[in-house]
Amino acid sequence: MSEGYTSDEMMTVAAARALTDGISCFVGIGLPSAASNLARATHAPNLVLIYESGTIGAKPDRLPLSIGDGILAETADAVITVPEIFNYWLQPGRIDVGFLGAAQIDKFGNINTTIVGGDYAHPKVRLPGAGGAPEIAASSKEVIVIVRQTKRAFVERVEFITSVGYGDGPGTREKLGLRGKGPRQIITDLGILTPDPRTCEFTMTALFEGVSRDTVRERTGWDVQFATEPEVIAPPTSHELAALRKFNASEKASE
Amino acid sequence: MSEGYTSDEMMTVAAARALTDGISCFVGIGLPSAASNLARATHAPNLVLIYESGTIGAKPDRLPLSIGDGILAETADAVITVPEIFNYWLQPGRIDVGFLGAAQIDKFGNINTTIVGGDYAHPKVRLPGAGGAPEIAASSKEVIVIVRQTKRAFVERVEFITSVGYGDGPGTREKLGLRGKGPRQIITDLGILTPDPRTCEFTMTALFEGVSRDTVRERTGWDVQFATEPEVIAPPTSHELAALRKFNASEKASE
Amino acid sequence: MAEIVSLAQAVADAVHDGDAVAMEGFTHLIPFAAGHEVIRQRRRDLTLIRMTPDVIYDQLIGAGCARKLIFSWGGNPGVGSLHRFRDAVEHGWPRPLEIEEHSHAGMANRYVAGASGLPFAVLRGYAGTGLAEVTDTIKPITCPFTGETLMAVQALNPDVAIIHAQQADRHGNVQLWGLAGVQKEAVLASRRAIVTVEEIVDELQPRPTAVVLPAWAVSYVARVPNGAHPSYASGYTERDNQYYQAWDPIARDRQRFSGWLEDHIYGETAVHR
Amino acid sequence: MAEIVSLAQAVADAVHDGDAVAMEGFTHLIPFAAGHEVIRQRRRDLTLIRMTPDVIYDQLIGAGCARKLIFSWGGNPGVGSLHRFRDAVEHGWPRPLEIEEHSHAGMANRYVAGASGLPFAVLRGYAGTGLAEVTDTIKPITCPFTGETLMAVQALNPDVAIIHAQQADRHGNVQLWGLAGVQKEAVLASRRAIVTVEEIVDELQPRPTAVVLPAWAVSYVARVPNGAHPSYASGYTERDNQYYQAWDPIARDRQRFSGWLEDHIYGETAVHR
Repeated sequence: MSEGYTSDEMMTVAAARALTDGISCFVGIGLPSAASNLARATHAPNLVLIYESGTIGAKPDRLPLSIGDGILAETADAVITVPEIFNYWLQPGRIDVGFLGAAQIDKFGNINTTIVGGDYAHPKVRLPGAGGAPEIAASSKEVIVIVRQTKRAFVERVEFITSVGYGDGPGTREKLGLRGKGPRQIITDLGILTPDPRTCEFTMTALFEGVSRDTVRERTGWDVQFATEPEVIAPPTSHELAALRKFNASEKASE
Repeated sequence: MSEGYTSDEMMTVAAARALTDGISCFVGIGLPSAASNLARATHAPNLVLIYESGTIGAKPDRLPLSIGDGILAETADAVITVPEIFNYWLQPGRIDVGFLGAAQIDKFGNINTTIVGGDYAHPKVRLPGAGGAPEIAASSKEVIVIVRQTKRAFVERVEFITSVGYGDGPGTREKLGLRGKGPRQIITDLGILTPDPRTCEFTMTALFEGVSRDTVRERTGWDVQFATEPEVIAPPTSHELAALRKFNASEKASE
Repeated sequence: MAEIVSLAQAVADAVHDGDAVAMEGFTHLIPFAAGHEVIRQRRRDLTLIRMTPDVIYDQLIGAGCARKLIFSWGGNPGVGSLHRFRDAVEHGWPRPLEIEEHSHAGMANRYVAGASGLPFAVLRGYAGTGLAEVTDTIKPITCPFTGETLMAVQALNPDVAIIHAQQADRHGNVQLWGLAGVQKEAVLASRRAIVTVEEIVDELQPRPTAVVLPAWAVSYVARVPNGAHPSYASGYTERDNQYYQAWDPIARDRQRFSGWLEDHIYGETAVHR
Repeated sequence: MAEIVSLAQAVADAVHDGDAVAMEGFTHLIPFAAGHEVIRQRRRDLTLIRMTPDVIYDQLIGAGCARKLIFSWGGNPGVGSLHRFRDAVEHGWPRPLEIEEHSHAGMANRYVAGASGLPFAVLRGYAGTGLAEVTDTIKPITCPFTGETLMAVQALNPDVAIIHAQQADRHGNVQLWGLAGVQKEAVLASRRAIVTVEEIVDELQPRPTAVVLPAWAVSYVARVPNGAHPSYASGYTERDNQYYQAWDPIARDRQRFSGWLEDHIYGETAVHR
């Protein structure tokens, strides 16, 4: 990484850039919230943020501390119940982008946030579970995943499918009747993976400045493929960095 | 009828008296609304009025002109949507009394508000239809029907079952899986009919003052039976009459 | 994203011959002005959908706009019959009217299913009634856990929903309050939505009992003050009860009704909005 | 009809060993004080139900109150794992914990079905996930109109729901506002309901976004100011973010956790409300 910004900052900026102005974005907890709020503060002022806690069109001027931060309800266009968020807004396919994190993700973009090691009844590590992710992954028109790239997180096949990406590969989503198109990008702290249009396998199609293929291989649990000429992502602009750091400072201040 | 009040007034007063204080009452359109508001103005100040337009605990100080009169929302404990009224409040059996009118009713308390004459596709007279009645009749803990007694309205079998009373007789409600107990009283301008506990057939168990059995027979389309000693209903008290007339005057004034 | 346009343009753009059209408003906020505009633009072969096809649909049916009616209660509230509706069903005038009939609970749940992107909804309803026999969009369904039989109703997904609300802001976000009926569900179930409003304001102030529809869930917003008349808009207008009573003799008579159409809808002196 | 009582009495009367208990509050209005009272009264063999079993259920599970957990997301929001929950699932301490696991959409719909008096709800969900395989209360269901396969989830009907709200009036009518989560559905789905409130007022003033529960739908109301702490009650209190962070090291260690229980729940210096 070059000087002046961290790889986490680069990841968040890249994720923010992936959001087009004016679209509706269902924001999962964690990194997605930081990235989508950064997008709204920079190039996408009309991005419609939807949180599963029941807010449509939240416009926080600081980073929400949780998906239930009071600032979301106070600034939202509409505040509704949790059943309504899922039934009336997510399920019918009204959401343009579902924005998810992951504990474990595989080469077909399937996400595991349930267990690691052992079996379901006797897990070695019990993760938090599904939350809203399975239906966000199923019903959003498309999905963007943001997750730090490590060998433990990027696995050949997830141990438990909490949220479906492309399942076993081509045709799985159609067979399951999932109406959204599935994950379009996995944005990491090394670059961006996108699904191969033929195999649905996630391929490294963009790298952040200074990231080598060897680093990517070391931090990926499958035999990751690269685009012939991976795009090199421009570093954060000073405007992006300033906006992101302002958010992070406000987060620290209110802790 | 004796002097000083009309048979319609007697009917409304008798219907009001059938409502116990503190219960919840799902109020259909027309006569039920007049009777339940009279009850609230007299002996049942804590009667909870529920209208299908979405008001729980409406406390109008005049007779609402329709089930959507603004005064219902303005005075209600809670204002909710129409789907919620039916799904969260009526369907689970939270309502003590469903209060219905009828165009045609038969000896088993089944109600027709759909068609008269001809067949369904080619009716002689097309009535308004079901509204909320089928589910009020099915899911209220019990039902009270208020309807003027005429040969055309009181028929052996209704031509179309819009709302189920006791169907074909004993056991029908259980077979259909209806969870409410069904109609407990039919209150008319002549007196009160209640279901025979053995046959479920509605029997004249109370008469208003001055009403003869012959009049009842002339105005009933089936071979109506009488209780051995029909109760004679006390005429409206001056308090009841005054309250009812005040309502009716306010209705006229706002027309 | 909502476009703010005239009512005439909204109807011209969004309502086409043959469309399934849901005008909702349960006793309150009934979109009468929009209904009149649909008559004025002489739409034909519509499938009209509405829980309570009261005077507004009597007018549309009498004017010959409708091929089919999907409904649960068709009367003039507090007055009596809908004579144009009856004339169409009983005598096929001005044209035969196919009907698809439900209960309120069934209709409400059909909109809920439509708004939820589901093909059907489940309820405790219709068991033992004639409706279950005459209506194809009602079918039994078995609970996979208890084995109990319940009833399924098919989702409603109209081509266009038309509602009236108190306010929109300049972006087209809509707020309505008071008795909210089934309007949110009707809008979310439909491919397109027209909202007429009493007023366009700079900023919506959150209100008790308010239903908010974000601009991106609405196609067209048109400012039509008193657009619910003779129904009402809580906080803006009062219900015109005399209109409902005066409608009865007009609707009883084909000739008088045709005269009413000429005078109040088509004619040069009619109020265009 | 709601009785206005102390929290201790409400829990003593309404929550019994072996009950299925739903404490709801989605990120806001979490009924922590009531949860602590359940621990203090040493209830056992509870089936705990909650979409987001965060710190409050970590405490109940660690204290040994629960036999089973029905949930959709079990984490300390913004901080990390629930260590007492993990210890129970991974090592059976202080006792084994049976789990029944869903997604948020599934849990929300299970409450909706319960509140609606239906044995199940239908959603587009779970297809292709491991949850559909490991959880018995998820089954496929076929649309009787289109033949499409969807998913059914079994209704939730807890013995008792416990929620926190901003206000009740002296009759026991309850009003809460801001993020309303799934509390109305949880209360209506349950046989009994306890509501703790910030304040008891003479008259409820209607508020934007308010959910109102009439007194006759509630069993017990108890005044417990700051009863959502470390969560918050919009308009009354702020979220105590440090508490959530400080919970992590306490919960990581059985000994420290036992000390916390003694000091903050059982002990004589603990705050009883």
